[in-house]
Amino acid sequence: MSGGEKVKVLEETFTRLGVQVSVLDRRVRVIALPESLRKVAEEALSLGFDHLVSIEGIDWPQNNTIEVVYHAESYNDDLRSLLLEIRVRVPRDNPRLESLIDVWPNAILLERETWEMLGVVFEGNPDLRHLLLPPWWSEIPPLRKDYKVQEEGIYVDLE
Amino acid sequence: MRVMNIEGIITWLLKIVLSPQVFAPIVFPGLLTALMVLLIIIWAERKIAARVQMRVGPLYVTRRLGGVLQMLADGARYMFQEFIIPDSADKTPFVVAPVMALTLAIVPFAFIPSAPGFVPIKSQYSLPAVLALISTIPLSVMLMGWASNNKFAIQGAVREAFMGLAYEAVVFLSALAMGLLYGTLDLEEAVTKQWLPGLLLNPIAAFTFFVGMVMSAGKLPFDIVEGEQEIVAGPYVEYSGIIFGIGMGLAYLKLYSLTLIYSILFLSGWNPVITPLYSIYPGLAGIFLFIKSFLLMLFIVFLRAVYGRYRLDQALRAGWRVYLPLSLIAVLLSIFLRVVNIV
Amino acid sequence: MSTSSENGVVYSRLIAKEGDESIYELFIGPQHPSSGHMRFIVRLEGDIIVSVDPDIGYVHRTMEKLAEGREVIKAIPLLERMTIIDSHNVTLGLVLALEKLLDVEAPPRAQYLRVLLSEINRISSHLYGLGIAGIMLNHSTMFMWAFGDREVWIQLAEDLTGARLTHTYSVPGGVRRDMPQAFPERAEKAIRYMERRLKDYMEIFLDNPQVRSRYEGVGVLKKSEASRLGIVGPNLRASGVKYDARLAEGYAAYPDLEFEIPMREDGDCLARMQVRVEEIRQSMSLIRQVIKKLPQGPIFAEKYTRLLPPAIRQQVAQTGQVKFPGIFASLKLPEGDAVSRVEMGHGEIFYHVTGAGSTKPYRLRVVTPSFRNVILFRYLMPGHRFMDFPAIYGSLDYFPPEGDR
Amino acid sequence: MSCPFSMLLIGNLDHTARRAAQWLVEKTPIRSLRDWAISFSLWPVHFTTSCCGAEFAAASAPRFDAERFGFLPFNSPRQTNLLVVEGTLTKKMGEAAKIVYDQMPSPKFVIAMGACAIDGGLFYNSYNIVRPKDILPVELYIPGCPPRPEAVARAVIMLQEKVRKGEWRREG
Repeated sequence: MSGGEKVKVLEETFTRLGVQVSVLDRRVRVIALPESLRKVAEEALSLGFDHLVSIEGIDWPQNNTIEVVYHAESYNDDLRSLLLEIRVRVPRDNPRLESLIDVWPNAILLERETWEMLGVVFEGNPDLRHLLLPPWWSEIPPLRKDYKVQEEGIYVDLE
Repeated sequence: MRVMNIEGIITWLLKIVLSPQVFAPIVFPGLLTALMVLLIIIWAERKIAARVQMRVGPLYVTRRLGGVLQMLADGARYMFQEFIIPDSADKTPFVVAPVMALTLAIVPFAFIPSAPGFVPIKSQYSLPAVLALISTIPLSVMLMGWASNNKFAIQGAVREAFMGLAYEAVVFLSALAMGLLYGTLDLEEAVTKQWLPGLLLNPIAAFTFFVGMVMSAGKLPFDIVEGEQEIVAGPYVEYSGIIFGIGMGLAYLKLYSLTLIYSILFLSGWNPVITPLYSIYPGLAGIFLFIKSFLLMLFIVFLRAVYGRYRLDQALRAGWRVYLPLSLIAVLLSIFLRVVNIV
Repeated sequence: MSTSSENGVVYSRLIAKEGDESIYELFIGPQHPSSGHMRFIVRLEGDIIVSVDPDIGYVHRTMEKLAEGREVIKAIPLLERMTIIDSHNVTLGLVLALEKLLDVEAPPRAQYLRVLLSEINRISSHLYGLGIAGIMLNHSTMFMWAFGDREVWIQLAEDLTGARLTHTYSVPGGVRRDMPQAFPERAEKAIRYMERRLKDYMEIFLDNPQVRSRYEGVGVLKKSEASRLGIVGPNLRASGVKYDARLAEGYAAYPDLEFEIPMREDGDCLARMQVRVEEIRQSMSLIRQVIKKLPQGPIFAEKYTRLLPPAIRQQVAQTGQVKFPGIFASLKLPEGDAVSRVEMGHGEIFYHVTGAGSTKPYRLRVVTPSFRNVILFRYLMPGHRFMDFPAIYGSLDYFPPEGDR
Repeated sequence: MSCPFSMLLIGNLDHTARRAAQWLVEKTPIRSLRDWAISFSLWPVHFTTSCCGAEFAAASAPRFDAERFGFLPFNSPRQTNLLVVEGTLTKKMGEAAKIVYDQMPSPKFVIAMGACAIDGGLFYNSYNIVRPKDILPVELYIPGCPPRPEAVARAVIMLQEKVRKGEWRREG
């Protein structure tokens, strides 16, 4: 099955799940809701995306949400050049998501990092503790936009 | 007592100094040459390893002599460095254990003959005595590991105990095989009995004794006791200053006394004795014994540039499954040779 | 508690309960000859490792947060410091993502030069890995030989780009330097020297019976577990999975160069080392092909050289050294995001750049191969002997600054 | 000193011995021997802090062989007298650096290698960075990002001269 048909098969399966699907250059983007996240993940696993590349949190203070982006990848030959992207939006003040450890085992460290950097709590993750930051870290999660870092004062932004 | 004039005192002193009881253990194959060998061998080890590894090794200490005094600089630095006794360590054994280990490594020189008739303590059982003394060194190393009360040191002490079991029996059996072959347990007689070097008479015993020697001195590929990559420095983790210098020199002193025994038992000791030198002063006649053991040490030290490190269980399995039966076969071989009274 | 999922992958086996005397806990700490700049909390039962908890973050230099606070072009030297021994492959991922966002295309000669420097860096990164694996077995000769021969490739990279390790060679739109005249002969000499040396490596290291007994059957990573855990790089290919980002993405000039992916089936430490040595040979043949097939032409995108004043444009064409137009200081990233995957020496690096119309990227996500390999320490080590720990650590070629970002 | 035996052995004997040793070591012949020995046996502890470690390893690799100056990276802090902070010092690693420095026996030196170790370098505005000069008494700074192995060799030679001239910090 060449890349093209594979993408169409992906598209149909996901649209059946009732989530918004769009295809960019070799990237299948799925906009899911926190409730349907597990279903989409299990579907992706059965399709062949058997491991996660990254869990990324993007902080959107304007519309008060944190967007958690999952990238899944597969090593078998037909899905190799494709990348599955699952985007979920969670409220910024109390970001809670379901942990996907039993679907994708290598999510255990990625979830710890996202929790540490953006404060997204993954229920069900056995040990949600600091991974990169020093254990005595007390301030707010650093990758949030309102955690200010000393700016480059050399010259004014050329906006 | 007649009045001692100056010459009498001097000649009396000279007689004492040059007597085998004092000269052998202190000067020739004993302490002074051991320290000199310590300096040269460690420098040679770093230079050989450097030459194999496409680099130069210690050089700028003494530019023209190729950095010979590097070990002197390291030793002097240890001398002047602060000696830390950690609070958690058990004070007295922490300090006494390395000193005890050093004495146990030096005491065997009291039994090692350096020329025919020139032996500090004349006894029929000098071979088992020397081996017994050398086999007590692991006990003091274990005490060092235990006294410094540090997790890595305790791991190192346990490894020393394990390794002790692996090579002790092998070294003893192959040495006693040679004793059986020569019909005597006295090192001096063993040399006189060797019309052919022991290596050719009983090669199996020579091989097992050699491997046991490498294991006991902790040289690569059996560098397991101070496995740097697993347990930082083994029993020597908490030691700093001159006591660590002693600990580091200990392995080389043990290797030196073992190579002396090896060359006596297997390489026919000091045999091509230089008769003119012997008539002047017997002590220095055994220069060939020193040369053979020095060359043997150079070879063992060269192994560092070739091998990595075996795992502890691989070393134990090799010790018990391969070298122990081999040394038993060596004993049988020497019994057979004894019956055929080849010696 | 010990929890395991149904398809046989046990992901957390913290068996030790408090007060359990039989468990001996060792801190292979940040200062330890075999742990590099990270810490392992190793629990031992006798000589058998019960569990390993990698405690990383000792070199966490907050790359993603700093990249958000700086202009885009400054993110390249910043992110290059993650893996300084394989720096071009790191920045190549970022540059490809930026090129997708700014929709600019590097000219063919620049594509080939990118492959050239990527392969030189891959060889020096593999030699670094071989050296570290050697010193982990206290085999100092392997360390010295690997690091000595690595200088050959660092010198080659220095002739090409002017810097030993931090080249910042690729920029959105092309590369900064053209290939000097005497480069092909020097590269050919280096390749012939390295082929001879690789035979010596096999004799003293990989075929040395002592090293073989330490490596064979140790740290076996099964094929299913490797792909389930998302392991990357030679560790993956040594377990029988034929995957390489260069084939999957087909970036730079790789589609029209022939190279095969070395692979092993048994997935133990020896297989990983053999795959690395094989990949050095592949990279050398790639360098030969690039030098043979290097097309003529500009090395910087037309879209930006147009903005240069004609005098400087003439000078760039002659000297082969690119001058940046003024716009580079404030490249505006359009709305939208871009993704890129590049095959580094240690494995596949993943970039996800989100632009929001300002000169600074809104969010720059990078997942490095070592970060994806960290999970291996949790699975591979339990069950082995304590003295296998450095052997497995050395064979995984883990580089902490890259893992911590 | 709990048990009486060690009181006998060490007791006030220790105090007088320490003062005598201090006086003796300060006399010129012994002092110059000590400074010569320390300068030619600078053993850095195996403590790679961050990416400058690659250039530090290249400094003791065959091409820029630092062992010519007696510069032998050793593994335990107890037996070494030089701590080279290679590159960025994060907060977590800063704690470890402080502990390792305290474990080293007294005549000890610190070299800060790389721009990040001097004043944060490329990561000056990161929230996870500590300047080595705030937590360790630094003797020498090596500029460069990463400094070339020749710069590391030059730093070793400068430290050797400094030690031989006796200008290094006198403490302990």
